Amino acid sequence: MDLTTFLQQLINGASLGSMYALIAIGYTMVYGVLRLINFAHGDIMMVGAFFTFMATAAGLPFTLAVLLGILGSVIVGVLTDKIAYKPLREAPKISLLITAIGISFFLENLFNVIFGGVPKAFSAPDYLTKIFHLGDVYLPITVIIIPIVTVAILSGVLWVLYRTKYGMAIRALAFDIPTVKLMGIDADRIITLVFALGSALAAVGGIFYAVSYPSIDPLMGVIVGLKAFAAAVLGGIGSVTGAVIGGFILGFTEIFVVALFPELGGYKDAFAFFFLILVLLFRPTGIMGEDLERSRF
Amino acid sequence: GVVLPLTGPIAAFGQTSKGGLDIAYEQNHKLKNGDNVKLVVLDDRGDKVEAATAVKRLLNKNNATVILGEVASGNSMAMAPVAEKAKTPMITHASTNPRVTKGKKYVTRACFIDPFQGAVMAKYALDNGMKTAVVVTDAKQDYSVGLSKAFKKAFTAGGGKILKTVLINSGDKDFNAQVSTIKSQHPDIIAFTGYYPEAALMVKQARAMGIKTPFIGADGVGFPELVKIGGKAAEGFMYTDHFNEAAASSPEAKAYVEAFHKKYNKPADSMGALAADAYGMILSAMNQCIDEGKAPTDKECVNDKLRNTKGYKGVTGVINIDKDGNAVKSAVINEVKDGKFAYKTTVNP
Amino acid sequence: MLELKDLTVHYGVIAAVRGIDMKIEPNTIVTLIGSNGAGKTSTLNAIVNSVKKKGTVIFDGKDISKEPTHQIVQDGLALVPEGRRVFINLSVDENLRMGAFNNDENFERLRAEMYRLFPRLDGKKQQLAGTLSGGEQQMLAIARALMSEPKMLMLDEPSLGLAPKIVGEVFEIITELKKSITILLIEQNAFAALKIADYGYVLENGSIALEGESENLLGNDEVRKKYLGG
Amino acid sequence: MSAALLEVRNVTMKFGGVTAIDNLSFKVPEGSTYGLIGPNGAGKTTIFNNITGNYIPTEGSIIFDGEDITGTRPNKVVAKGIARTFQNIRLFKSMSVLQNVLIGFHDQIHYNYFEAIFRLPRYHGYERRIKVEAMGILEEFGLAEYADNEATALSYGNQRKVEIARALATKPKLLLLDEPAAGMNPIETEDLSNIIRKIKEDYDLTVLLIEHDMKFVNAMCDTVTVLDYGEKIFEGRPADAIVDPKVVAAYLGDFTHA
Amino acid sequence: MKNAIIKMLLILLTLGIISWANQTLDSYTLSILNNIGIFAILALSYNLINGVTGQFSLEPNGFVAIGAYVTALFLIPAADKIDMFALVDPAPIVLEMQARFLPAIFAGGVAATLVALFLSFPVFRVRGDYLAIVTLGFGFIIRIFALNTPAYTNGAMGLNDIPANANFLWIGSLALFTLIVMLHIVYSKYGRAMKAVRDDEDAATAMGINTFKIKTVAFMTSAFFEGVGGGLLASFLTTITPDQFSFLLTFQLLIIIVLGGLGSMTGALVATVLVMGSMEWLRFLDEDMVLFGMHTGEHPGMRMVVFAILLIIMMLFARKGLFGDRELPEFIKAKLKRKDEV
Ligand SMILES: Nc1ncnc2c1ncn2[C@@H]1O[C@H](COP(=O)(O)OP(=O)(O)OP(=O)(O)O)[C@@H](O)[C@H]1O
Ligand SMILES: Nc1ncnc2c1ncn2[C@@H]1O[C@H](COP(=O)(O)OP(=O)(O)OP(=O)(O)O)[C@@H](O)[C@H]1O
Ligand SMILES: [Mg+2]
Ligand SMILES: [Mg+2]
Repeated sequence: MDLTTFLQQLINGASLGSMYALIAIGYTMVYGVLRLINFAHGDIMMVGAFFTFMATAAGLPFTLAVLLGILGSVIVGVLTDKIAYKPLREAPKISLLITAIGISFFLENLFNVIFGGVPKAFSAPDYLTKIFHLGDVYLPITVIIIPIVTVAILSGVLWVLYRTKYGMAIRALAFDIPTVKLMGIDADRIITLVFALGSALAAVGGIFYAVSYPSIDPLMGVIVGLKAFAAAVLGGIGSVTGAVIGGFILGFTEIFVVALFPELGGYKDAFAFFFLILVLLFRPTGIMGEDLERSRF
Repeated sequence: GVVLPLTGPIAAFGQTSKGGLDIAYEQNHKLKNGDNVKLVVLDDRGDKVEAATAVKRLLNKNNATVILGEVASGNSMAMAPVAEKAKTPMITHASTNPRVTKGKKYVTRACFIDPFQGAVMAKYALDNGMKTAVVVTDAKQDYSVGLSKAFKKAFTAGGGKILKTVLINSGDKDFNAQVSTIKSQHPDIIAFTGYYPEAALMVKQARAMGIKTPFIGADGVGFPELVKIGGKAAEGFMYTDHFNEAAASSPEAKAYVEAFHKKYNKPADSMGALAADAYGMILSAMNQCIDEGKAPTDKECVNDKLRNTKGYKGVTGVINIDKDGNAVKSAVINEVKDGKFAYKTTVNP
Repeated sequence: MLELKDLTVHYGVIAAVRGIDMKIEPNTIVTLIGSNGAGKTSTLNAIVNSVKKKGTVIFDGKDISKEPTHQIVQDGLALVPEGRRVFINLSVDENLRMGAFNNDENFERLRAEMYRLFPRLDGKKQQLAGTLSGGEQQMLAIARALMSEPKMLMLDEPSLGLAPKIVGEVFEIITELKKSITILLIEQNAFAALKIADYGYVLENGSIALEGESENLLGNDEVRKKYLGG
Repeated sequence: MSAALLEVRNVTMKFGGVTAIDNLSFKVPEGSTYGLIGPNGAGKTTIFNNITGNYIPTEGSIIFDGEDITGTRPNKVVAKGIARTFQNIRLFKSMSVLQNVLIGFHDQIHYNYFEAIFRLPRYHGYERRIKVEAMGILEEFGLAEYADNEATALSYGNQRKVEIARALATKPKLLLLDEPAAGMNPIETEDLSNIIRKIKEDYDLTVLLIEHDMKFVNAMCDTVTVLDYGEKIFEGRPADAIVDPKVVAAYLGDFTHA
Repeated sequence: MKNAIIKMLLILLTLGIISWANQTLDSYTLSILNNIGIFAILALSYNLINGVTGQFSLEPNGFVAIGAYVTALFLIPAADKIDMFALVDPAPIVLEMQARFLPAIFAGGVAATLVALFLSFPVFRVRGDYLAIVTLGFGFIIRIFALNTPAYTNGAMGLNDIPANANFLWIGSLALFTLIVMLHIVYSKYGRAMKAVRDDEDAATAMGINTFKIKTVAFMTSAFFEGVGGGLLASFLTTITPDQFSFLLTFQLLIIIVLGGLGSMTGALVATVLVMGSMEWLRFLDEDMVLFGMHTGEHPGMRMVVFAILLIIMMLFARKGLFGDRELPEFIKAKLKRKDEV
C-alpha cells in the first residue's frame, strides 16, 4: 500500500469510527442507567433520519429538518421508555430486553408499512457534502465535522455525568433506583431525561449517517445498531469514553481488514467480532469497563 | 397464488414486484371463459421457512392453480420442491439462479439466468475496448456471487484481465476501503455485480474519491433509487437489464408503461415488469387450456403450456421457455444519463 | 410528627404488615422492635411509599399516603435504608451531594458539619463509597440522609454487621440528633435501642403486640423473654 | 488439645495497593470452635476467601488436614472438606429450601449424565437417598416444615439456618461461618448457638467463625484471634480478649451496650 | 412405579397422535406443525443454557447453521454436490460425506456439540452482557464463514435439493424426545447444579460445583439439540443458505423462551406454539379488511406490527413469562394452592 492509499484509508477509518462512536455513546448511556441493552436504539436512529428526510421532502430548510428529526427521535425514545420500559423497572432484565426487541420490530415494521422497504435518497445541503483534496487524498468534510461533533458531545456528556448533580444521579441510578428516590430525586424524570438525551444522540448519529451514506430505509439501524453495541462493549459497556474508543477501534479494524486483505473483505464483520472476542478474552469487561456484576463474598 | 417478501430485509424487491403485478392484474384479470382470476398474495418476510409454508397455505387453503414467486433464488428454491411435489406449476419472475428450475418439471421462470447476464456484461465491456476490470462481489448474495463468476469467465475468455476482486456485504454503507483499493488498481472498468443500494453508495463514494472509471452492473442495480441516491455520481453507470421503458416498442409494453405511469407516477422498473410478464404468461397458459377445452385450473395443462411458452410477447420482450424451464430472451443495456435510464442497446441470446 | 393509621402491606398473598397504628411525637426517639420477618422494614418502606400499601400516613400534618417517594423525602422525611445502600460507584463527597440534591444552597455548610460529626469520613472525601468498610458506609448513609435537613429520620438496623465500638459511636450520634429532629429507629439490639429511646413499639407477625414508654418495655417480662434474652 | 486441622501460615493478601491481610498466622485445632473478630474492614472475610480459594493469597500458605491447599480452586476446596456460609446470605433464590440443601450433595452423587437423561437405576437410587438425608438435616435445624417453601421467602434467621444446612450437606470437616448471628435478636442468637453446638457434635465438625456479637463469641469459641488492619493483635481465650486493652481500643470501645 | 407407567402411556399416546397427524393432515397444517416441532426442539435446548443455566447467550443461530450444513452435506448425494457447487469445486471431504437420514441428523448434532466444547473456553471467561455479545459475535462469524468457504458450503448459493426425509413423524418424535431429555436433565443433579449456577455462581462454587464444567455441559447439550434441529430444518426445507441463520433466528427463539418463562421447558413448548402459530394466524391483518364499514386496504407487514405490539403487551402483563420458571404441572399446582389460601 502506498502512502497516499494508506493516508486515505486512515481517513476512511476515522470517518467510519467516529460514526460508530457517535452512535455508541447513546447506546452506552442508556445502558448506563438501566442496565438495558436497548436493541431499539438503532431504530430510534432510523426514526431520526426518517423524520429529517420527511421534513426536507416537505421543503423545510435543512437545519429546521434536523431539529425536527431530533425532536421526533426524542419523542419516540421517551414514549418507548414510558410504554415499554417503565412498567418493567422491577421486572427481570431479560423481560425488558424482549420488550426492547419488540419495540425494535414494531418501529421497523411500522416504517415499512408506512414508507415501504425501498431505500430513500437522503439529500443533504452542499456544505455537508463538500470534499477537500489534499494532493491525491480526498477528505470529505464530514470526516472533519463528525469527529468534532463526537468529541464535543463526549465532553458534554462527561461534563454532565461527572460535574453536575444530575450526572451523579444518573450514575447512581445504574446501581440503585430505590435509594436514589430516597434522596428526594424523581428517578423516573431523570430516566426520561436520559432517554431523551440518548435518543437525541441517536438522531444526531442517524442524521450524520444519512448525510454520509445518503440512503435510508426502515432497517438501516439494525446493522449499525449492532456495530455500535459491539463498539460499546469493546470499550466497556456503560463507559462513555470507552464507547468512543471502541467505536474508533471498530472503524479502523473494518477499514484496514478490507484495505490490507481485499480477498478477505467478506470476513470484514467476522473480523470486527473476532477482534472484540479477543479483547474480551484478555479484558473480560472491555477496555474501560468495570465489572458491574462483581460480587463481594 | 403469489409469494413475495413484502417485509423484512429484501422487502424492497417484493414491494416493487407487487407494484408491477398489480398493474398487470388491473389490466387484465378475465380469462377467455369469462372467469375472474383471483390473486392471493402472501408475505414471507424474506424467510425460507415462511416461503415454504406460504406455498402450502396457498395449495391447501386457497386451492391455488399456479404459484408465482419468489424474488430471491434461495426462497424460490425453498418453494420449488413443495410445488413440484404437489404437481403444481410455479413460475418465478426474478430468481436468476440456474438451480431454481434445475431438474424440476413444474418450475418455470420469466427471466434469464445469471450466466447469460454475466456474459452479456463481459461482452459489452470487451466490445467497448475495456481490457482490465475489477470485480465487486457482494459476498452475501448468491446472485452476485454467481454473476461475478460468469462475468469473470466470459471476460477472461474474451481476452480481458481481472485485476482484483473486492468483496462487499449487502447492508454495508461504507465502501471507502474498497474504493481506495480499486483506485490503486486503475482498471478500465468496474464490474459491479451486487444490488442497487450498495451500487448507489459505492459509485458515489468512488466518484467522491476521484475515480472516473466506468461501472457496469446487472439487473440488480436497475432501480430508480440508483439515481436518486447516487445522484450525479451515478451518471454513466451501465447495466444489463430485462427491460427499459424507452426500449418498450411492443404495444403490450407500451400499455403497461402507460398504466404504470398513471398509477405510480414514476418510471416503470424491471422487477415489476417481470412480475407482470410472469402473470401474463400464466394467463396465456390458462387461456390456451381453455382453447383446448380444458379447465383453466387444470394444473397439468397449465404447466404444460407454461413450459412450452413460445414467442410470448411480454413487457420485457419476447419470451421463449427452453426445455429446462428457463426463459430465453434478450437483454438490454442501459446507461444512466441525466438521471434517467437511457437505453443503449439490446443483446440477443 | 408522624401518624400511621391502619397501615397494611402485602407481598402477593403474604401479609407482612397487618393494619398497624402508630403515633410519633416531635423531637423524640421511637424504636420499633420485633423478630426477623416481623414487618419492621416493610413498615418503613411503606411509610415512604417504596412498597405498595394500604392505609393512611400523616406526616407533619399532611397526608402523604399517596405521595411518590421522592416527594415524601422532599417534605422532610428521610430514611436510612436497611443494608446501608450507599452509592458504591460515587465518592464520599458525591454521596453527600446526592443527599442534598434538593438542598443546593445549604450543601457546603452541611457537608462541613457532617465531616465534623463523622470525622472518620473527613479523610476519605474522594474515596469511592464501595471501598469503605461497613462501619464507614453506615456513617455515610446516616450523613447522606441528614444532608436533606429532614424533620424526621428513620433508621433501619443501623448497627447490622458493625463492630461493637462503631455501634457505640452510631448510638451516640443518634442521641445527639434527638436534640434537633425526630427519630424512628429499628434495631435488633433491642436493649440498646430501648435505652436511648423515649417510646417503643413491639411488632409481631405484622401487628403491634405491645407499646409503651421505653423504661416500661425494658421492665416488661414478655419483652425481656422474647427480645432481650436471659 | 488435638492437632491443627487448619493452619494459616504467614498469609499476606494485597488488593492493588491495599494490604488486607498482613503476614497472618494461626492454627485451628481439630474439633474446636475458633473465633475471628476485629473491626470492620480488618480482613476477616478476606482470610475466609483465602481459605476457600476465592482469593489466592499474595504470600503465605493455607494448610488443611496436613495438605497445602493454597490456590486450590473453590469447588475443589469443598471436596477436601471445607464448607462456608456467606456474610450476606446467598441462597439459590429460585429454589425451594429442600433443593437448596440437595445442591450440597452434588459431589456425593455418582450417576453420570446419561444415567440422568435416561433415568437409569442409579439415578433413582441416589435421588431417593439424598432426599432422605437432606430431610434429616432440615429436621435437625427445625426447618422440615419449610422444605417446599421458596428459600428466600423465609425470615432472615431461618435463611441463615438454611445456609448452614446447605453447607453441612457437603459433609465438611471444617465449617466456616461468616457472621452467622448478624441481624438476629438475642433470643434467636441463642437458638442458633444451640444448633451449632449440636451439629458440631453430630457431624464431628471443626468450626471457624467470624462474629461481631461478643456475647455469642464468648459463649461459643474456645479461642479467638483478633485482627486489626490485617494483623493479629490478640490470640487467646475470648474472656481474656474482652479485657485486653489493645482489643478494647481497636474493636470494642468503651461503650458497652449488651 | 405408577408414575412411570402413566408416563409411558402418555408418551405412547403422543406418538400415536403424531403418527396419526402425519398420515391424515393436509400439507399446510403439517407444515405449521413441523415448524412448531423444529422450533420446539430449538427453543427447548436454547432454554437449557439461557433459561436453566442463566447464561445470556445469543448463539443458537450458529449451532443451528452448523447442524443444518453438516446434515445437508451428509444427505446430498455426491453427484448432486459436484453439480451444485457453482463457485468452486467441493472439497474432497465434502464429497465423501454420505450417510442415511438418522446418522446424518446425529452428525449435525455432534458437530455442533464439538464446536460448543471448543467455544466454551472463550465464552465462559466472560459474564452477563459481555457473554451476550461474544456469543452473538460467534453466530455472526459462523454465518460469515458459511458465506466465505464455498468449497464446503457453496457460499451464498447455499445448498439445495437436500433429500426431504424429515416428515412430521420424525420431527414430532424428536421434539417429544427433546422435551423428555430436557425435563430429565432439569430434575437431576445436573439440572439442579445448572439452576444453582444461574442463581448464584459463587455460592454454587462454594457447594463444590465446578461451574465451568456445568456451564459447558449445558452449552454442549444445548448445541447438540440445536444442531439436530438445524439438520431437521435443512431436510424439511430441502434448501439452506447462510442468510437464513441470522440473529433474527436467535431473537425469535429468545422471544419464545422468555415468553414461556425462562427455565420452564413446558413453557417454552407452549410459547413455541403461540409465537409460531401467531405469525400464521395474524396473516389476515395483511389483507384488506372491512372495519366499521370501511375498507382498510392492504397493508403488507401489518401482521408484524401487530405481532410486535402483542409481544410487548404480553411481556408487560407476564413479566416472568407464562409460567415463571416452573413447569406446567407445578404451575397449575401453585395456582390451585394459591386459590385455597385466599
Ligand atoms: N419483596 C418481598 N417479597 C415477598 N415477601 C417479602 C418481601 N419483603 C419482605 N417479605 C416478607 O415480609 C415479611 C416482613 O419482612 P420485613 O423485611 O418487613 O421484616 P423485618 O421485620 O424488617 O425483618 P428483619 O429483622 O429480618 O429485617 C417477611 O415474612 C418477609 O419474608
Ligand atoms: N475484592 C476486593 N477488592 C479490593 N479491596 C477489597 C476486596 N475485598 C476486600 N477488600 C478490602 O480489604 C479490606 C478487608 O475486607 P474484609 O471484607 O475482609 O473485611 P472484614 O474484616 O470482613 O470486615 P466486616 O466486618 O465489615 O465484614 C477492606 O479494606 C476491603 O475494602
Ligand atoms: Mg428488616
Ligand atoms: Mg466481612
